[in-house]
Amino acid sequence: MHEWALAESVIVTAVDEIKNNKLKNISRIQVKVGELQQIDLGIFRFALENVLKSYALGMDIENIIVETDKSVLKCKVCGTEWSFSETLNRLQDDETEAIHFIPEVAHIYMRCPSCKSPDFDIIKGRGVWIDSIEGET
Amino acid sequence: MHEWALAESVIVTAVDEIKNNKLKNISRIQVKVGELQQIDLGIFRFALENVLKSYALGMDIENIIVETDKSVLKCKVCGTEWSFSETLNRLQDDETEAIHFIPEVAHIYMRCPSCKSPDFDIIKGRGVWIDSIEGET
Amino acid sequence: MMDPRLGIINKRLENVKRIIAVSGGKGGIGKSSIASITALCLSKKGYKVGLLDLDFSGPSSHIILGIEGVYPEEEKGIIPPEVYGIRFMSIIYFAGNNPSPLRGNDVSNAIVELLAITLWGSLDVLIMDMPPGIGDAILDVIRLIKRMEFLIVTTQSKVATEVMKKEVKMLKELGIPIVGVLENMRIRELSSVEKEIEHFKVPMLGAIDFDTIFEDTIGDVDKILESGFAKQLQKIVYNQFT
Amino acid sequence: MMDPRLGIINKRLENVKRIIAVSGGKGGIGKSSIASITALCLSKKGYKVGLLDLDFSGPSSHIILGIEGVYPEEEKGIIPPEVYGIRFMSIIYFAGNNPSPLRGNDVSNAIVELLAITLWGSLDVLIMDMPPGIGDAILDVIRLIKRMEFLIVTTQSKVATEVMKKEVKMLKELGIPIVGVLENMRIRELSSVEKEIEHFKVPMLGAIDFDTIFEDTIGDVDKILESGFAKQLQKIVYNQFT
Ligand SMILES: Nc1ncnc2c1ncn2[C@@H]1O[C@H](COP(=O)(O)OP(=O)(O)O)[C@@H](O)[C@H]1O
Ligand SMILES: Nc1ncnc2c1ncn2[C@@H]1O[C@H](COP(=O)(O)OP(=O)(O)O)[C@@H](O)[C@H]1O
Ligand SMILES: [Mg+2]
Ligand SMILES: [Mg+2]
Ligand SMILES: [Mg+2]
Ligand SMILES: [Mg+2]
Ligand code: NI
Ligand code: NI
Ligand SMILES: [Zn+2]
Ligand SMILES: [Zn+2]
Repeated sequence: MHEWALAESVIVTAVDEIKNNKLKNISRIQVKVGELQQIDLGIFRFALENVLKSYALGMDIENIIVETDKSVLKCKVCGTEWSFSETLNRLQDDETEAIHFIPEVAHIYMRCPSCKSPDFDIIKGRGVWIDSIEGET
Repeated sequence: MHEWALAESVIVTAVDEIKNNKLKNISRIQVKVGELQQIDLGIFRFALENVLKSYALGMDIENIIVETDKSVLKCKVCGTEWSFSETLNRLQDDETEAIHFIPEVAHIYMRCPSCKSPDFDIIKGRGVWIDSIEGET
Repeated sequence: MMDPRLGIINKRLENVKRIIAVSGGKGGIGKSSIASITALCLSKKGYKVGLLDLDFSGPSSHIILGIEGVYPEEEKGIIPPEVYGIRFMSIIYFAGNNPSPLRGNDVSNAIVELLAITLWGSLDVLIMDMPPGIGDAILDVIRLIKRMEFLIVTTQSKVATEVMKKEVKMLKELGIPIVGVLENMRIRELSSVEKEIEHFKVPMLGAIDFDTIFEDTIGDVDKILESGFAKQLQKIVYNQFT
Repeated sequence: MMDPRLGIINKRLENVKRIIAVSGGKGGIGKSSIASITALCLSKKGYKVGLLDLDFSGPSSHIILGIEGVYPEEEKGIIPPEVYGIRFMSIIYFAGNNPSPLRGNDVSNAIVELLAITLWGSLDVLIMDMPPGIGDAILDVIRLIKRMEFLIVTTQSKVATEVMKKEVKMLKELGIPIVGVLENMRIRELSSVEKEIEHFKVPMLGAIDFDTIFEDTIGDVDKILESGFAKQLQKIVYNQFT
């Protein structure tokens, strides 16, 4: 349910966009949801819808496009690339739960599948990002 | 003259490429030299040529392409982008000299031209990078 | 690409009256002891206090206060558990007792995430226990949090003083408010700290003596409050908050 | 895109017999004191020694050894100046006494640059004075330098011990050689450090007492060598190097 906090951040960013760019409205928001954070898309959409109302953004929920983004992790030691879903089955429930809150703790619970290093970059698919916001002036 | 050390690193990387990929030879190396580090291109080329010989790489210096890369610095506080050359005239000689050795000390001597923050990313044009190495198998 | 978390951080902190980072550049000067026991003293006095441990490599506030077995609640965000009246947030809820090999970029991302999802509610003061150094953590709280204030800790040691002066110099240049400088672990009466910071025009908050029994009180709040350390700190803190 | 510097680092160190990082996770436990005075003791004994200060936020080795007014020579790389027989390299040559607000990624890049351009020549041992934490600096020396060894410093303090154990756990997991654990600032005979690290099967190198006059010797090599600190450290160091 902390998906709510992230949904709220998306809407607040849209509200700020209107203010900062003197827009009439926001017509479309493209949101990327990274695989690593394991966002519950149902809850996230539900939250987006409700927060949207409470901020009176006058925007249809249908115009918020939410897409999931596969993760790419890349080892800084040996260069191997892999994705969260490939190694998910090696994780305990409380470990995936911790990654759900703070994706960076992946460095605590995950290792490079080739060389076992915890020193990898999260190249892609970390958490919630806004790909684009479109509005009318 | 510490350009020599950087030139050597380029040639050693090429030698490693041959070994790691079992190449017959290296036909072409594209090197990018970032504006921030203020590499002396004359010395750098001279060093490349000499190091090339001493490593008996059997490669013509003409096939090492060296291009300079304009720098892009971007403020993490206000988002302003600028380049090293734009603000160069505000620096003392010993400051540019220090940046020549360790480009990161730019954060000590340079500030965002808009908000004066030292908290900026060096997006592009930092130091010596290899853009591509081509070889024959 | 936009990071939606950045825009919500100051909203999350809008009902927090003061936000004070306990910092000092150097490690091992007593930042965590001072941050956590300041929170404790203020809570005892009836203030609504939050404590955020931002030292992900060496989280210490929970060790000092003996906090164990609590966990945040997940609601429309995460709600820090209240311990001794302190709303306490730390990476340990997610990292446990494991080593956290995080690079600066990960530290930065994790700090942004924590600030974006933690629901502090209304607080009189939020104390942040900072890691050593002037790296990602300090640069991020400066860039992300309006109304950020710094309480600077140092010891008499030449090494600590030099590092502290660099941090003060940076904060002054950036116009960030400094509550003052607190000298810790004083062994000698004659201290050079006050003289060293004179030209910065930053208030000297006082000094805490080196307390040979302090270490034995760690982890036990009742014992801590009886220590010379806590008694001296309490005086300094109450001076600032009344 | 390839970083040509990565491939040359081990070549730059090929004539260095041992490379030892003085680390410990926690700040203020005496890493810099131990690193710099270990270098001093070994140099006095006739070993060829290098000292590399990798704590860019709070460089301290030069303060402890009183190194001032020297600068590296630029040749086919940079050659560290020799002070007290120690080849000494530090960010201070380039940063001066200014605050260094570097994020982790910058720290990482600067470390790679220093390692790629510094010509150490032949050395019996290169000592690295590490920053606190298990962030960019430690992850980089581990990934970049073959033959890296760690000397782990801690104090009896609960806070320091907990952080130290995390670092040891990580190094053991990665199979990085640990020279041993050195307890510093011992106040009580009865110490729990040895017991705390028992199950890691890491050698206990010894203990250095809390030395109330050590601070006054800082910056003056002759005085340092007369201190109780240096005498105890010297014994431990010579044990390791003969
Ligand atoms: N005034 C004091 N007297 C004695 N010991 C102290 C004092 N202040 C802190 N300490 C001890 O110093 C060590 C470092 O303190 P800590 O608060 O963890 O510092 P930091 O957060 O700056 O790294 C701990 O072992 C702590 O018990
Ligand atoms: N054995 C000791 N006795 C007394 N003071 C010490 C001892 N070892 C270190 N110190 C002091 O502790 C402080 C921190 O030491 P330092 O070497 O800078 O630690 P670090 O590099 O781990 O941060 C310095 O003021 C130093 O003088
Ligand atoms: Mg990473
Ligand atoms: Mg940067
Ligand atoms: Mg601390
Ligand atoms: Mg140090
Ligand atoms: Ni959730
Ligand atoms: Ni040069
Ligand atoms: Zn790997
Ligand atoms: Zn700016």
